[in-house]
Amino acid sequence: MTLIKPTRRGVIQAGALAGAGIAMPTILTAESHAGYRNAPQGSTVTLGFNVPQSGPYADEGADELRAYELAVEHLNGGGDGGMMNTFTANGSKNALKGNGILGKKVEFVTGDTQTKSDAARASAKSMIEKDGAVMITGGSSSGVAIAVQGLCQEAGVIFMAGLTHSNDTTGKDKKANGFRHFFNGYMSAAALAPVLEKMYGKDRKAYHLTADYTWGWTQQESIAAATEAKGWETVKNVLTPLATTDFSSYVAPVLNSGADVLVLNHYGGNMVNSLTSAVQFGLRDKQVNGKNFEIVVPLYSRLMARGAGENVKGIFGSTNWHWSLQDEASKAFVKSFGTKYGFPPSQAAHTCYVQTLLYANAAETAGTFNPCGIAEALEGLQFDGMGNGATEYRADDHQCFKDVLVVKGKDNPTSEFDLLEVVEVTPREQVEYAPDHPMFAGGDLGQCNPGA
Amino acid sequence: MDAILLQILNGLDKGSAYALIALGLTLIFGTLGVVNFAHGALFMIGAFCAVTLQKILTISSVSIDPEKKDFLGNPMEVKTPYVESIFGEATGQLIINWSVPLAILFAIPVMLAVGYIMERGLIKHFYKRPHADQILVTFGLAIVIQEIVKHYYGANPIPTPAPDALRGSFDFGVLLGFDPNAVIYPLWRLVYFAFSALVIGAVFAFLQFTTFGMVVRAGMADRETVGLLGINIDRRFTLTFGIAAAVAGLAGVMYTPINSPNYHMGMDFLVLSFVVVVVGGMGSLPGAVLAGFLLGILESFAAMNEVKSFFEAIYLPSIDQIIIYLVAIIVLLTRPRGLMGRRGVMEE
Amino acid sequence: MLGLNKKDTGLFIFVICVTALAPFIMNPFPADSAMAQFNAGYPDLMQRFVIFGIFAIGFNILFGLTGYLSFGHAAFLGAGSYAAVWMFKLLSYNIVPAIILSVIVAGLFSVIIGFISLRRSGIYFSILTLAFAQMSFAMAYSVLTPLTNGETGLQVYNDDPQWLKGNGPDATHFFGLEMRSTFDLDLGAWSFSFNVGYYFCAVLMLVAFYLSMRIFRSPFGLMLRAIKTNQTRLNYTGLNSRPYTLAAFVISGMYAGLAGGLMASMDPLAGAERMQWTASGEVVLMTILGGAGTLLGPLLGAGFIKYFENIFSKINESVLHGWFGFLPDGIENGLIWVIEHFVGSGWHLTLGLLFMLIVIFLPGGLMEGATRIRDRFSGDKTKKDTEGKYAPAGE
Amino acid sequence: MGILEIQNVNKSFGGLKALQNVNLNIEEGTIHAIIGPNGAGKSTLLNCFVGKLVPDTGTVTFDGHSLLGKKPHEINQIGVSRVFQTPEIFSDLSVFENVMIPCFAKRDGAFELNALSRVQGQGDIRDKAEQMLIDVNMIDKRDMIASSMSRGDKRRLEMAMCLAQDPKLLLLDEPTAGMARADTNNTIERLVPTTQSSCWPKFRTSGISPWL
Repeated sequence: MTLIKPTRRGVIQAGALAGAGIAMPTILTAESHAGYRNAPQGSTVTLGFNVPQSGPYADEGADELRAYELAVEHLNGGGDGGMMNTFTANGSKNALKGNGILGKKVEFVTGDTQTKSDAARASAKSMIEKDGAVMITGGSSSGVAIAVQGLCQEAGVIFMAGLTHSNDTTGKDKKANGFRHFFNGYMSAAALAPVLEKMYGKDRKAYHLTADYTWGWTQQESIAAATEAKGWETVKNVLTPLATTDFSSYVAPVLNSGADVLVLNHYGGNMVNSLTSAVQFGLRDKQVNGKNFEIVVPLYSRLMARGAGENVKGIFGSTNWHWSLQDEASKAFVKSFGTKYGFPPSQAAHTCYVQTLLYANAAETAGTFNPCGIAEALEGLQFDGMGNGATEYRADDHQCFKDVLVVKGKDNPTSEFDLLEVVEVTPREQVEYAPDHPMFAGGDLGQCNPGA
Repeated sequence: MDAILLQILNGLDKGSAYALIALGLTLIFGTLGVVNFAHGALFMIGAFCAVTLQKILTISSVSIDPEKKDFLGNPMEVKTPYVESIFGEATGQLIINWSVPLAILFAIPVMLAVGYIMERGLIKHFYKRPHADQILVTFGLAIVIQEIVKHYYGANPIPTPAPDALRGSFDFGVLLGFDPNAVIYPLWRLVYFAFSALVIGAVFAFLQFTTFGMVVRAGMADRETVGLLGINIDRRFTLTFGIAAAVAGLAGVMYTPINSPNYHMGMDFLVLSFVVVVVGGMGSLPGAVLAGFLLGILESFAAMNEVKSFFEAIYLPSIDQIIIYLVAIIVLLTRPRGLMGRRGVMEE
Repeated sequence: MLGLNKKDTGLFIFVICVTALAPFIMNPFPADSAMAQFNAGYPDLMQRFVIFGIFAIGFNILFGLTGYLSFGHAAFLGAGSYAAVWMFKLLSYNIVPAIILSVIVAGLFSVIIGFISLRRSGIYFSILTLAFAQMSFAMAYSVLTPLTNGETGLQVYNDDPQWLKGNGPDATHFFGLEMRSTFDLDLGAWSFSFNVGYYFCAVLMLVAFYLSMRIFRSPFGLMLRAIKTNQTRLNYTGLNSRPYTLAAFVISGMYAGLAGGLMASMDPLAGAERMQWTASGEVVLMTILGGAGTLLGPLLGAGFIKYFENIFSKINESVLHGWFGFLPDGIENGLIWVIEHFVGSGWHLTLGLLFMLIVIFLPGGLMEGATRIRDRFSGDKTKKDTEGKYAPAGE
Repeated sequence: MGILEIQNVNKSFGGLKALQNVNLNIEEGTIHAIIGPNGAGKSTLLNCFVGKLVPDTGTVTFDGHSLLGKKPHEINQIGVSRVFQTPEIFSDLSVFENVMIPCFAKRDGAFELNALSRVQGQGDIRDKAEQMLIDVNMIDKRDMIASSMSRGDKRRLEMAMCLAQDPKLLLLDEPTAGMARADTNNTIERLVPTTQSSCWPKFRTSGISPWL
């Protein structure tokens, strides 16, 4: 944000005005001349954690917040260091020293997005304007992520997206100041389609139920394209209103539609309810076209899947990360998170933790908190040891490219956290796409904005 | 034809939830003249009665099983519900399995108590206050209840399945001479519909055939006159509030296997139930029931692909998004007081 | 002055002073102190105070005077916002055409909805307005995405035409004066922000407030109050109540449109949730909480709710530790455990409790509280003030 | 030709015939009373004049205008005012405001968007309302909230409101019921001069009213 630099005269006048009440005020201008917005003053740097604390995603938000607090603890040298010990950037060890970022102790402010773009922007603005946050991160839906990303671009701070799965976040709504570690609809579809083909065969007829808003559409478009490429036929795509709680009316006609697979392009509460309805209607016990009827949930959230209870058993989907992964990085993260909080982290927690470390590392390598410096350090960054294997932050659209997990609802869970099992780790090459892919076209990264 | 039958069943099912909530709401309007924005919260409390009972029944003794490992690699805790150790494993599991129907017994006293406390503690003081004040105070109460539930149970939905015996689906069509597999309907949803019909019937019978019911009906017609007759109307109104709360609560208990309950389910139903009550006509019990089923069925029809494409052809895409409100507008414009409303109730 | 009586002039001058000095009043605590968490004097929140103030003042003209409780006013706010953002997309970031169009669009929208809804009264009217607003919300979120950008919200993209932009600024501005420009003044430990956008909104809020005062004191306002107390009598006195209520509805709809346009002007994004019933409910709560039918009440109510939403939700555990760090550990943790439930993610709980407490103990809303305090101090409890204050929220 | 002509008016509610072939012809400047036991249809008849009810058949003509299907405010604007059986006043407003409203209705018609003029500045209206309050002996109560007055005062206030419009036809439904004796006399004194123009008070109950 450009600030009017107070002229000398303006300051004197204002001082005289206020001086009437307070004897000998010291007059300073708040903005240092660091050349970017909210340059940290003194010995601390403030990060803004903007997560849903009320509304349907409050639990996911709470888990994100736990991850952020853990990340801050690790950055400041506390705890066991978690993934700081495994994280490698551009082939060498990361630049994090455990003394904060650039020697400044990390502090944070939190806010409630309420999963509404207005509230999320208000909250982010207060972090930027009032608390001097130099980076905003978090969120649990694409609408919010895109809204806050736009705000951060205008305000001149970095946005490290939390859980956002829509193609648009790094597609038509991408911004130079915004970065996404989480995967997206296209990648889900690309990872899922081969597994579905392998499990259910080439000759399938799919019926889609799709949440009637932007994320749902991009998700459906991606998965339909990917499965059709494998020989599936999309029988029908039915849009369901966001406010639907009882999906029976949408599920009831499925069985007699000639389809033998139901794809639920829903997330969160919608997913829980539509899946529950589908199972209640006995779809999974039926045979159509001589094949077992199957249900697919392209985007899984373990936290939410718990709400569907036993209904998730045997159902395929994709996820960004899962705590049962056995690589060193994931194990280290699960250990420090689990020790601190008593349960394993969710994928939302993972992506938020990773984003924070990535930001900190970028600041260290760039030697500044200036968003343009950080963007430069993040663009094209090759890193590993963060639980997803070798990963790249692509410079063209600020999207991370990494392996994608295909998971299945576990048949015999051993604990309340053990709901999903990883059936395949789809390699990165398979989910990659060109920056100008039609599903992502139309956007413009623009120029990085340091805000001053 | 089978598709239509399926949607009628769906509609009746949704309608029963709407009707049960609206029934209590309109009872409170009619007898007490109170706009109760906390009524959705009562529905939610009912649902969480089922969750709570499930939790109580699964309170467990904890032992360590060194063979199994938890997610951190430590020996795993194995939990055995006390119910199983007391009644034996088979009986114990059966009891836990049937926790939702059992929760009805648990919910009735709880809901009556909640209703009693709410009415005596709060609502009572708002009889003579403007509706706007009533809205504000009950809305505040709804938020408070919601936040308390969120604090104890979290924000995510909690699965509360139906008993195994009632979990499957049922080939309803065969009974009516359709081909097998044409009209398959979940058993529990049929149970829900039957249960609602029973509760609605019980409420009407109660109001129709008991002296108490007569006084309540008289009170709905003319509160002041009944008061003058020397009947202790206040005590009866307290009980009325309790009944309304219990009906909403029961609707909530039985709803849990259909959709896993979460802390904001009450708010989700609140607006809808007001629309139902108003479409039915303020202060009319049959109106509330009629409107509940009507809107449920219309909502189900609007979700049908054929209907959606028909409306799309006449430039009304996504009719299922707006059907409830569209119907409400049409009904209110053609029938000034809803389907069966009485003149002068809540018209100022 | 300005056609106001002495008392109203006093009130108006008071409001002008408070608004002008808000950057000082809102930031009473030194920037680095523990209490700084309670400071509200940053541009975004101050803008929100006055914008929602405008919204509530307008709503009060309808609800406070006529007693018609609309549950769909957020639709006009949303329509105004969308109109404004479209002007940014098509013309330029100059906010003048945007605000003008947002008021016009909201006005037209409210003529249609008002004309239909006002055929009914009481709760039937409320449900009709609710139904229209919910339909608008549902459609803006889904079908109307080409027009509203759905879930993401309508925003300005680099490739938008912006025909009149030329070399103009890349941010919303008033003939070159950027809304986001802020002048920061540091006085010792204190820090105060003077934001162009805030003062722009504040001026419009004062105009809106002034107009609402004039309406309250006009024959038109008298008729509206007459509608609230006895519509039948008004009809038998030869007055047609319908055009009066419709005029009030449209005026309040235009206020909502102005608020929506300003919201977009301060932050050029319009989300569909702005039209949801909860948003309509919020303005109802603001008005009742502050004191429906009073001049100042809606402003107070708007400030109150927005303050809680933005300040209390941001107090987290580590902030609490900062506050109570000086206490012995046991007490500190106990205290934090209790308070934690009421702040941060528990801010809704505090809000709900306050709604209940205020409406139970102050039936006339915050304004009644203010009056009681004033009476206590002036020691004159019998003074009844019939000119400035009307009966509180009615049916 | 009378100012109010009623021809063959019938009105029934379900099976109950409330009015059957009513014919009436009221001349300008006369006073009439309608009497009858409870349920005789007096109020029904009155309601047919002010637009509250529409007769099933027949015609109601006032001053050359048919009143059938006209809205209450339109009928009032032609010159028909009515005092109700239970006082219908603006109970949340002050007495003075109560009387000002009909003065506005008389001056400005059924609707006038005078949103930015001031009530304070309406000299003619204020003078007229004040004079009316003096006439009915209520000037000392001008700033009271109407709901806080006695029933008799409310009735007088309502009458003042009707008279403030200089109606051509004044319908009174039990105008003096519930009033103190002195007030009754005051009311009568106030009413008598107005009957020089065309007023038509109506009394529903026999016995109480001193007019019969």
